[in-house]
Amino acid sequence: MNDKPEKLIDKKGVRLDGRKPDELRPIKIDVGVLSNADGSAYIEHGKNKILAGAYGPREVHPKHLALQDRMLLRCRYHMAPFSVQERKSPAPSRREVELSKVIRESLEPSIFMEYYPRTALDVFVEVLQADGGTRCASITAAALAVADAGIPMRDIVVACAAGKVEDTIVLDLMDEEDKLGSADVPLALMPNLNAVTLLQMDGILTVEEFEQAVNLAIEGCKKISAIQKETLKAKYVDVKEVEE
Amino acid sequence: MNDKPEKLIDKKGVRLDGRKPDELRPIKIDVGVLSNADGSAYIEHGKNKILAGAYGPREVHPKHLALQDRMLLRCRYHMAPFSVQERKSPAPSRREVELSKVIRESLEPSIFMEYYPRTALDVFVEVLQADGGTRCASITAAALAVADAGIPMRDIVVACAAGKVEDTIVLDLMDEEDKLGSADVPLALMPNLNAVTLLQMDGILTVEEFEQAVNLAIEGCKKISAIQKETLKAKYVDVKEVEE
Amino acid sequence: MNDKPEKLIDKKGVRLDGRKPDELRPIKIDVGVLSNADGSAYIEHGKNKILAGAYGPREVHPKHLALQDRMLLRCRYHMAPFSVQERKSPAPSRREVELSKVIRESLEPSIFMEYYPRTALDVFVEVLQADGGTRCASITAAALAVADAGIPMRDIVVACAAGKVEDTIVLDLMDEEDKLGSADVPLALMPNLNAVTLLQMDGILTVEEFEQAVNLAIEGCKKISAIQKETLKAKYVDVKEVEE
Amino acid sequence: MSSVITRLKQKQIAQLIEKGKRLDGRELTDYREITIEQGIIERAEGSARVLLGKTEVMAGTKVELGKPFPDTPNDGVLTVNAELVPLASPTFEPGPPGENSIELARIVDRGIRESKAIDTEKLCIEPGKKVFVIFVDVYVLNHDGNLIDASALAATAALLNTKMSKYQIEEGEVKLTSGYTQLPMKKHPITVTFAKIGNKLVVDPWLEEEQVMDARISMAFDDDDNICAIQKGGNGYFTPEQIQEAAKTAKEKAKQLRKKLDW
Amino acid sequence: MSSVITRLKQKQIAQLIEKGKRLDGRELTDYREITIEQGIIERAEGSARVLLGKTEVMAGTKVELGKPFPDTPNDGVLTVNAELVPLASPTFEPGPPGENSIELARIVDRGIRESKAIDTEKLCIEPGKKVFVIFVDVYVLNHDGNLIDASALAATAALLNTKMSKYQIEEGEVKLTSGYTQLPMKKHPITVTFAKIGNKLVVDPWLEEEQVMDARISMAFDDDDNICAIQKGGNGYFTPEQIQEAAKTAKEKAKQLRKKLDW
Amino acid sequence: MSSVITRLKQKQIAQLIEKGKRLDGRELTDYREITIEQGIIERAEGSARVLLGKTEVMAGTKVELGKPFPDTPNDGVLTVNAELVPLASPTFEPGPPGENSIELARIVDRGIRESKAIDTEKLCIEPGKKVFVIFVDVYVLNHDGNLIDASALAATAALLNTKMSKYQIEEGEVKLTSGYTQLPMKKHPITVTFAKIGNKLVVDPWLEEEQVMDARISMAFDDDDNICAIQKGGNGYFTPEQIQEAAKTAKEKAKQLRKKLDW
Repeated sequence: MNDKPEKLIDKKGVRLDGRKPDELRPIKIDVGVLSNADGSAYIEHGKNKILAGAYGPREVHPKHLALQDRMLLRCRYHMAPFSVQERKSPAPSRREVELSKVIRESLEPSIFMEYYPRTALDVFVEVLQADGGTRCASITAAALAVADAGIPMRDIVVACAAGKVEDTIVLDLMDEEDKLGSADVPLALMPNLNAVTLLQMDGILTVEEFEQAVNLAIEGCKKISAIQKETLKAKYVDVKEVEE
Repeated sequence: MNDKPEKLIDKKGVRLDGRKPDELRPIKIDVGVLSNADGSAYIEHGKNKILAGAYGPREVHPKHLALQDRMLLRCRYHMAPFSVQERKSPAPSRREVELSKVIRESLEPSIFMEYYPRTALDVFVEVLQADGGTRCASITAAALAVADAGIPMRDIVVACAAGKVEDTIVLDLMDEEDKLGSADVPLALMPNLNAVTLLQMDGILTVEEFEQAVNLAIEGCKKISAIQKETLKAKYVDVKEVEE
Repeated sequence: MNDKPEKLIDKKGVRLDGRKPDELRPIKIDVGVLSNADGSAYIEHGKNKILAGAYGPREVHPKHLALQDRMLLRCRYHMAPFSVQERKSPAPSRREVELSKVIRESLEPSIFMEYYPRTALDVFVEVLQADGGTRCASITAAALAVADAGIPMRDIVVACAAGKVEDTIVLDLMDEEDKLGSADVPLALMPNLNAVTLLQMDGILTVEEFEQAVNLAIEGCKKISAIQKETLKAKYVDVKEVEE
Repeated sequence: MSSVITRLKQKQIAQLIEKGKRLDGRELTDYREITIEQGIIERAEGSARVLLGKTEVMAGTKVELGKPFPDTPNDGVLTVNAELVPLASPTFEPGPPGENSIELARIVDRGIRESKAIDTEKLCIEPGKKVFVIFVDVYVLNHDGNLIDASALAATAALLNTKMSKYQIEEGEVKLTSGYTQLPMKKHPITVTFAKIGNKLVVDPWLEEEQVMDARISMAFDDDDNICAIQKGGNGYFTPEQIQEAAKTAKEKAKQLRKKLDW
Repeated sequence: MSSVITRLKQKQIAQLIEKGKRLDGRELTDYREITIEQGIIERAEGSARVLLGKTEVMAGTKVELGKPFPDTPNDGVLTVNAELVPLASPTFEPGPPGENSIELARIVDRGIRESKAIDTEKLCIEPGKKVFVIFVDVYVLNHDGNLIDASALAATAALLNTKMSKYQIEEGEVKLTSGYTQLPMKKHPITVTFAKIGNKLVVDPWLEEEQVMDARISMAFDDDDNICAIQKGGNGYFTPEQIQEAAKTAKEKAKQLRKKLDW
Repeated sequence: MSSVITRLKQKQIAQLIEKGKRLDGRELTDYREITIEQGIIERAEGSARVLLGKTEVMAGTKVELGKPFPDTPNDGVLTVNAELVPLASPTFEPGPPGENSIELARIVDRGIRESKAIDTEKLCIEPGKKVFVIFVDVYVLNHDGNLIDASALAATAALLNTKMSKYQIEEGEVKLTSGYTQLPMKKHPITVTFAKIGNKLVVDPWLEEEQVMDARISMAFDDDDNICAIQKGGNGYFTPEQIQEAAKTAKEKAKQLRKKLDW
């Protein structure tokens, strides 16, 4: 039903939604949005609307899954049936299974897993509306949910993609750029440690373009990280003020 | 393939199968019909042919499902593939899952669950042939199967539906009345305690009509309860006579 | 796409692939072909290419499946999606479930199950390419995998089919004979004990023809048993020589 | 919760309710604060978010082309699904739908279907061959009790907010064209749930009340004050008098709730 | 059962059988009492209930329109399914079919299919496109041993009792019309099962015998005394002589059993 | 493995690697010995077996007729599946695909798809209606580490070996005729995987290295030295410098590996 746009980026380097190549989409983050979850966060990143909740440390069921020397991290990335153009069956797709794995592996390096042996930390991500870059926005929100649950962390993971659209390396691809562009490089970062915890890529890039994309994605991550930290600070300052 | 009848009930209040509005279909009940089950019952209610079996109190598998202070009641309502017009897949449908739940909840108030902590009571219902009102006939049979298993009970639950057909509130809807009528109100009762343990409704009724339907269904339950009790008495008298 | 051949066997008793009625297809067996499995074997029997691996005795998961007085034998017969003309879904078919059961039951009489109580022996069979007679070739390989794992055995089970093609009782049916012939009698044998541990049949045979087929299949088993034993001997002699 | 605390709390809650009071200060027939937002998911054909106190439920609709059922060749198809999303409660687990989410979906479905809320005949494109299929997905995001009423309300609100593509038939093929029409709605079903605690009925039980209740009963009403669906749940029972009392109260509550919907 | 009691019982049963006797008084080649009722489920196109001692099996058939398999475009389709219904035995559990019910269904299927019991060519409506599909559902209601023979007998009896709608082809569409014809049957397969206990074979093992048997063997025969299907089961073995003995006995038993069918 | 031994071994392996050495004698950027056999499964349209040291992976292709996806009506369809067959490792269990086999299949799939290895337009028979569907089934037979590279290599080798039936269109129906053509391949993607152990990267980790690695990264290259797919895995991280180092090394390694393919 969508007609293919003629150009994803014009001569002046302006993209379909008016952004410059190194510009992020609008981002809005909230933490502590759910009353039952131990920690939670909500993110709007472009048209993505994503909710993340964390439960833990808590008992592991079934028990034989418990790890003797560390916490068990479990993660589920899931899309609401109404989050995409064509209704998505609620049963987990192969894509959702893979993304659940890479999101878990992007968070795990940041968490002091050894502090809570024999317990589980469950992170649930629900994509309520999907635009390009759901996995990155999910990681950004999930890391905040874990922080909001009071789990000790080395750093707060943040994620952003870069990619290639026509001949330009651009930051933070939206849906049409993701689908019609020539490469997408989602990346998650522990910004204080300069450590990449998620890296995927599909499309076609030279090694040099890839290097540029990685650097641009890291820059994007750092900008989003600032928003993450403001959000957390605002919440805990609010709480402190309320407590005083 | 079935042609819709012109009228479900004629001017004299006679229904398609010749019954009066407040008349039950023919009912035949047997108890103790299976050699392996701890308790069992067979009911023919109209064209419904339903077998119920109870196993318990018995060990719970898997063990973590066991309840520390009471028996675990499990219930499965299941239709044979050949019980209906079009072959039903043997995998449980969403309808069967829901009915299993409401049947379990209709029986549970009648059973002294606290007498057998850490055990399970499994009630299995197999619909061999389906007419209107399978859930009610299933409850009537299942309660007898539990009684036949020697499980202590407050009362023997019994069930019957009332509903609305054209402009009349009628008792015990058969298949065509269920499908073409305007409302169906299945109800289960502990008759000695005057307590309703199942109540569902679909269709359109005013509050007043609904009140009439509930009262009619309760009357129907009481009549069926008498048949239940005769059947039980007959069996145990027979046994006693044989023993003497 | 395959055209039906005019005759499966000619006047001189020569079969489609040039064999005589009582002749086996070419057979090639290897043992110890996998580095991870405790025991393994590979068989080419006609165009069948089958790999078998055994793990055990090992811990049973989940634990409640363990048997107090004997080993638990588990067996999975599975076909690779590319092993047959039309791609086979990797999910186990009803046929594969049945064959897993009868293969397990054909091996179990030969194994001293009581030597390793509370443990499991897992036998996995993967059909990489299927010709007629996969179940028999699978058993021949699986028995060797169990022997290669060092599990004590009464005898090494071997399997072969006989059947009827046009009017002749023949040994070891290949694919086309299996599909177009009139009967197939797969049989597994403990040759030293003269004990039949698998017997199935489909098609049409008189009792007398069936007797002939059984005897012919037993003869086939004995010939294959000799190949099995040579293979084992060769491997262990090799090992011995290497060790010296 | 340990059964000792449960019993203490049950006693406390029941004693309060016996006096006509509730732990959170409500009257027995009061709902918690209700917020309804419609149209929040642009990708969905219709959507709504309902807050019932801290209980949060989202419903989204999708409209697709499909086949009618053989016995209703002139009617569009309604499919309701409910997910008890695991972030909504520590007791929800990921995995295929269990009996609670199936029951929830079927209760919501019955309210819509039996009230004839949707004018399904207007969803027919070609009798027996092509109709619009309406998917309603109920998504429970935070569970603080009374999921049934919140879900039913979110579903009705999302349907009221649903747009369908216009279409043309060209050479026997259905082509979606630009522009939208509103989903044709005839009724606005509202479901009202009671918990039985001790011998009293309370409207809109929150989680603490659900944990101690004997049984619950839910009643759906259409715009003409007719009952169109009922579901009793839980391991307890109701007296016939309590059922009649519930029906009368629910009729009034449904009218009040319906006013909160925009259409 | 604990393994001590199992072994004691095995010894006792085996000692009796060694002397040609059985715990329930039967001869080694006797069946238990057999009752066959046909046509008991009016909703099904065909049905039968078989009692073999206390073992009770019901079979029902449904006839539907469907597509033939690509390699047999002129033949109707047979589908056999078996359910080990959980009320039939404390060892049966609800859930998807396990290896025992799958094996049971496939044994029953092979007996019917290999004997060419159904004249499948007469089930063809339009070659390659439209045929009748026959579903046979075997429903085990009480398990007291030898489910195979009871199930195979119930299936054959239900098929003999099966009626199919008459039809007309109007403008390329199949229309079912009023009236029925009998399912065209060419053969009446009968399956006979032996348990091996000690070194003896016994016909129609009941549950207590199955619990101590080494192995079982089942043989299906057609009306012309041909074997059409065999299945060995269990963790033991048979000698070639025992197999031949079984075949000869089964041939006679099958003839006797077939007489109990009405057609 | 107990965590004490793991830690000892990790230390030993990491210490060696720190000095640029590996337990099995390889350089940090060496692959193990590679054997590729193509065309070993005659029943499959294409097949290959890859040995990477003791790691053994088979890939088989099947070509079937099917429908294109609605958004790519002119392209054939590629479907990649991976099975971690339980005989390949004591840690693999039978059952539906888990996250590891799904991830493996999707990595292999992306390498082929993103490099545009197959000329999918040539697989179109009738736009929007009929295309060839290529199934690639990766079958892991022995797991001694680095399943990703072995699987990707086996898949590319099997595709190179794949033949498709010739066909004619007669009266609107596709008829397969005798004779075959080669699957049209434009590129030959190769995937190179690194493990990070301590602060070093090693190419082609074997099982002992995988058990102690912090993280892995896999990069697929096309014939023009472009990266076409990347996947980081494992519970550790990489520095941006390590990622750039990996990309440069992988580019060279991919070139070397590609030479081992026959086409």
